[in-house]
Amino acid sequence: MTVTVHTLHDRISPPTGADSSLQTQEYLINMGPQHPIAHGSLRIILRMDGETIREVIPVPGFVHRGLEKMGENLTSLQFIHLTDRMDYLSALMNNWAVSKAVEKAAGIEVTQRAQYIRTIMAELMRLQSHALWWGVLGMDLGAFTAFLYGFREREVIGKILEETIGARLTMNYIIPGGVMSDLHPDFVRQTKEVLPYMKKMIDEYDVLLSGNVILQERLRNIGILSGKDAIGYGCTGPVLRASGVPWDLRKTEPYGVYDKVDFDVPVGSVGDNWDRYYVRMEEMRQSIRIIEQLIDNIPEGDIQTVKYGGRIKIPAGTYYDHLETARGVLGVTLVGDGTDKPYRIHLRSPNFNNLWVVTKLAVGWRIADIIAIQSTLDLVIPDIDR
Amino acid sequence: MGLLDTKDMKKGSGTVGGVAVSTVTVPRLKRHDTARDVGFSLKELGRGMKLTLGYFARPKTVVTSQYPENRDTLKLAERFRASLKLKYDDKGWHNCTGCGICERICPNNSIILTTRKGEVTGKKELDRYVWRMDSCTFCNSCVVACPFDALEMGPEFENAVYDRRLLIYTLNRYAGPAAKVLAKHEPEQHAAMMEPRDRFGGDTPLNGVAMPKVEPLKKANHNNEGDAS
Amino acid sequence: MNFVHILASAGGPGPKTFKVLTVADRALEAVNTNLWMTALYLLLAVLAVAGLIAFLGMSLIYMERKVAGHFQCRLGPMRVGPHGIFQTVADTVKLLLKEDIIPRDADQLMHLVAPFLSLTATVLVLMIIPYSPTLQIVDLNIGVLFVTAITGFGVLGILLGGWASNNKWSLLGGMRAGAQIISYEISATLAIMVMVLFSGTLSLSGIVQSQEAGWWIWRAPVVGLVGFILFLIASVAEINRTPFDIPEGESELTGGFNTEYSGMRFAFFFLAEFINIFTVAAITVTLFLGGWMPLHIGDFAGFNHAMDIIPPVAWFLGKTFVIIFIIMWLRWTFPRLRVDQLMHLEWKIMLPIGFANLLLGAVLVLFNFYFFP
Amino acid sequence: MAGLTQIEDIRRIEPAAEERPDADRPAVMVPVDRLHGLMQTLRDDQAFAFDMLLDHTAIDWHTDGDIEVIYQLFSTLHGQYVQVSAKVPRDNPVVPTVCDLWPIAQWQEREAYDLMGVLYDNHPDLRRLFLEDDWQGFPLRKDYTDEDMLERSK
Repeated sequence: MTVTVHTLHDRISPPTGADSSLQTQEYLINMGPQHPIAHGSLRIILRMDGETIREVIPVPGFVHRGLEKMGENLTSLQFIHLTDRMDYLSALMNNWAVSKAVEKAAGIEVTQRAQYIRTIMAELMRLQSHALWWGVLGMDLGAFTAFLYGFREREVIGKILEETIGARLTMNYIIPGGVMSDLHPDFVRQTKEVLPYMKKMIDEYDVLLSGNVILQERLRNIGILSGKDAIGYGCTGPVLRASGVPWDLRKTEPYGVYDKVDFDVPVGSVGDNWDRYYVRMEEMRQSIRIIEQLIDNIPEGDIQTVKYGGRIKIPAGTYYDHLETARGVLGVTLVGDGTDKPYRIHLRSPNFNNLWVVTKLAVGWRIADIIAIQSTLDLVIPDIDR
Repeated sequence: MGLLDTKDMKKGSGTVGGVAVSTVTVPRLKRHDTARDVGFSLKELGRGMKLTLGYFARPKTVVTSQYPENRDTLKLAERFRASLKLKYDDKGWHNCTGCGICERICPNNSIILTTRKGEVTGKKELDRYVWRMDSCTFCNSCVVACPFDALEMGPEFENAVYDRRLLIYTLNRYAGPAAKVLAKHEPEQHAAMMEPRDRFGGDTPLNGVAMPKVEPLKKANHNNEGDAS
Repeated sequence: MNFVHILASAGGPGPKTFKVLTVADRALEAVNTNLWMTALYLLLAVLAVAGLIAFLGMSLIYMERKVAGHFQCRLGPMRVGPHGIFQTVADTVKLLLKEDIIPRDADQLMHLVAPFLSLTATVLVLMIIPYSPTLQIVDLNIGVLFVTAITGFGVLGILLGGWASNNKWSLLGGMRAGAQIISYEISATLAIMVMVLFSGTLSLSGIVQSQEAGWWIWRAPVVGLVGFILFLIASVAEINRTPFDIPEGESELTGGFNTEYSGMRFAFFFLAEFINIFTVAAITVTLFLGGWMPLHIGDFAGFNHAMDIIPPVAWFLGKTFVIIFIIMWLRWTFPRLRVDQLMHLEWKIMLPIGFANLLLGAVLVLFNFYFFP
Repeated sequence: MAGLTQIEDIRRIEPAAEERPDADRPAVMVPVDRLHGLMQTLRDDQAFAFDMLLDHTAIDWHTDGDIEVIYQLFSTLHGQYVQVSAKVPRDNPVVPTVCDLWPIAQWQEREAYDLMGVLYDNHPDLRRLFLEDDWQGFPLRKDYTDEDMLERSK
């Protein structure tokens, strides 16, 4: 049995439709890897007919760093700091996902205090991530001011995280057995101050962009993704929920202390760009709600149950665990062989699985619409490539 | 209000995977085929313009910080991770015993420890604590892992240099035993136990290849006094 | 005096009467007496326009950056000179020193010519704008026609630049620009036509003088205001600025028609864009806001007298910069439209309104129905 | 309606399936020639209704000379998980594609091909995903070497 392997060159066959002079000719255009829409380095080859997209061929791999190979040669403790560099906007959730898988494999218990801290931090991170996403969406659609407003709010939350964690982007904070450092004495006060501010700012976002008829026309009824397709294409997170499937691991399989809080899962009804947009806006409000319920109830106790310098042995076996990052389900497949280094570690990154639906969504729309579609899919390129 | 009513959220519940989930359905936009809705849209455009003009008119809302000028008032978070330091007590002694846990836990071999046999104590003690900032990711693992609380991360972030070899630091000011051991010995023995080390001295390993000796930047900054920044 | 009356008489006749004397007139007078004077006048005119371009380029780019900065809670340029006022100078020097790259398969000549074409078209308009009664280079009796013709000409540079770059993004940008500018030209011209109807002249200076009794924006009942808004929107679209910047669209077309330009020739496109902002603002002011006419309100003699002290050129520049600020304000607030939505806006919304406005204007002129005689 | 994910239920429709040891969730291992049929049933049978392919990857058991492909399935109807795996020889790792069942498999399989060298039969567009088309070797295999690879000093 032989299996044919193609190359990109085969894939991009010569444009068709050139036989008659009266027919328009399809052409290929290279969007990226240096295109402003690829927030990172993602190459997308478009087969176009005038301004209309006929085919989308994403070519990722420009930021491929072989994280999984590195993971095989590092202990699980060491590997965690690499996960910051996947989806850098939800670095803490990435840390948490790997820690959670390791804890599950090695049977490590986590104290309540650590769980509270993890949950609050993760929600702050989600808030921060969505604030930036909102700004970037504005920039992609031409409203540059929104970009800087989004960054402004990201900075405010970043300051709080920085006080406790000591880093702004690559946090490496959540580790197997707990968290790396205890909360900063000012953390609770600052967080309480920032939550009403964020609420006010999200209302401002609604005034500046959501209420803007130009933006509404750019998003409404464009790139409609049905719930069935979203599931088939492996979409998770806000993309899936915008299509009406309320699958949120925070609800269905509560981890951390999500079972102790009351929040709603925002879902869309149509699955177009607008639903994806507004699901994230509403998620920000729900995140604030979650933090408000937790911030006063952080119990006292230890933050770490295993000695950091020690070896965490992963028993032989295959473990899969996942959680909800700002962009969807991050799954970790961990294959242990009894040593402290995983035999194989595989990361199911949410962006990798959310990307490919663009090959279906963008076809038939204009070149300006693929920008909007990509923005509402909220892709972070290093997470695709890993 | 306009075409979007942000309060128009339908609370409901959905089921996924056999679990009931309380949901909130995000608002859809109203169609704008009536003249009234066009008016609403224009009003919303006006509200957006009012918002940006509001920020324009209030210079207090500017968030830019003028970085090199505000150096004196710039206050970074005390936990900010920008440079690795050995902790020194008021006598100038560090806590490092040269056990090598930090070296082992470092994910990218940024810490290289050499130890020697102490002449006075006859036990293993720190010779050189080499920290390679050029490959460090500031993951904080070494600080957390250190069982003797000998390391800390500092917020001194202005470390840019023209030659990356200058980013290889020797962190210990002296080769010798930790503060605990020094305290057990008589003060007159200390001088014999401690051999000064400077920041850039000696050969430094770089991917297995010996580095040429790097001259210190300035004579005044020769040793580690105030040079950890 | 009720409110309508005040409004109607705003900008009423001042005590001064302005005598229009253009540079071209003076040069022509001097032909019979002293030919050197003619040459001097012409040289002065050229230098003045060149100086104006340089001044406008610098000041508008600086203004854009500062305005954008403060809209976005930033400071804008702060480094070069106090509050960064020499930032534009530094950037010009940088652009001059930059390597001038021509893509290998580009149409060399066209690639070279395009930015100059774009700039020339805008500069020509600067010539006929009445800055003040005595400060105008030439007062063409078909001034309005000239303006519409020349601004339509400007698209040629963009189209050529997009086509000659041999880059698909540039080509898309160029084609978009062509479609967009030709479409919006219609709305702009329709709005101008209303004002021509009201003032009864094609000369820009004549249009300004016809507003001695009141600015057309409120003196022409309703049609003036509608025409003003139509013209403003169409002009913003014509000069490719957000929310109509689809030919450039840096987040979708990576810069559109000027993707392949670098160095000074990019600067020419850039300069042309900013001079364009000034020219459309100046034309808007000339047509609707009384040009260099000071603001007068009814019978408030004291107020009117105080207004007269301010020189006409200051009035003109003040009004122009207010319009420029509005254009910038739009840019830093709104997202960009999609190309088909842009066409929809023009052909299905603005064009019918424009025609209706023109018809209404014609009826009003026919029955001599002004808010102020 | 509760879903069926007990190993016995899968054994009933696919007798060749064995329970995969050491897994933390219901896991079966099937011979590779029965893989596609089982996956088809798991997706289409409403008693299982595994409509989402959460993850797919491969593990290189180089000492055994095998490559194991692992599929993580999730049912949004029943909320059940199952892990299906199959072993193929390392020197000719041909696996039937499942991208006719779940569209996302097309790219997840391409990733597994790119990094592990698993060949997918009937895959419509099998080519490298991250690496260049002319890349030699498959980096995630345990015996992969590259002259630029750096080893940790210990």
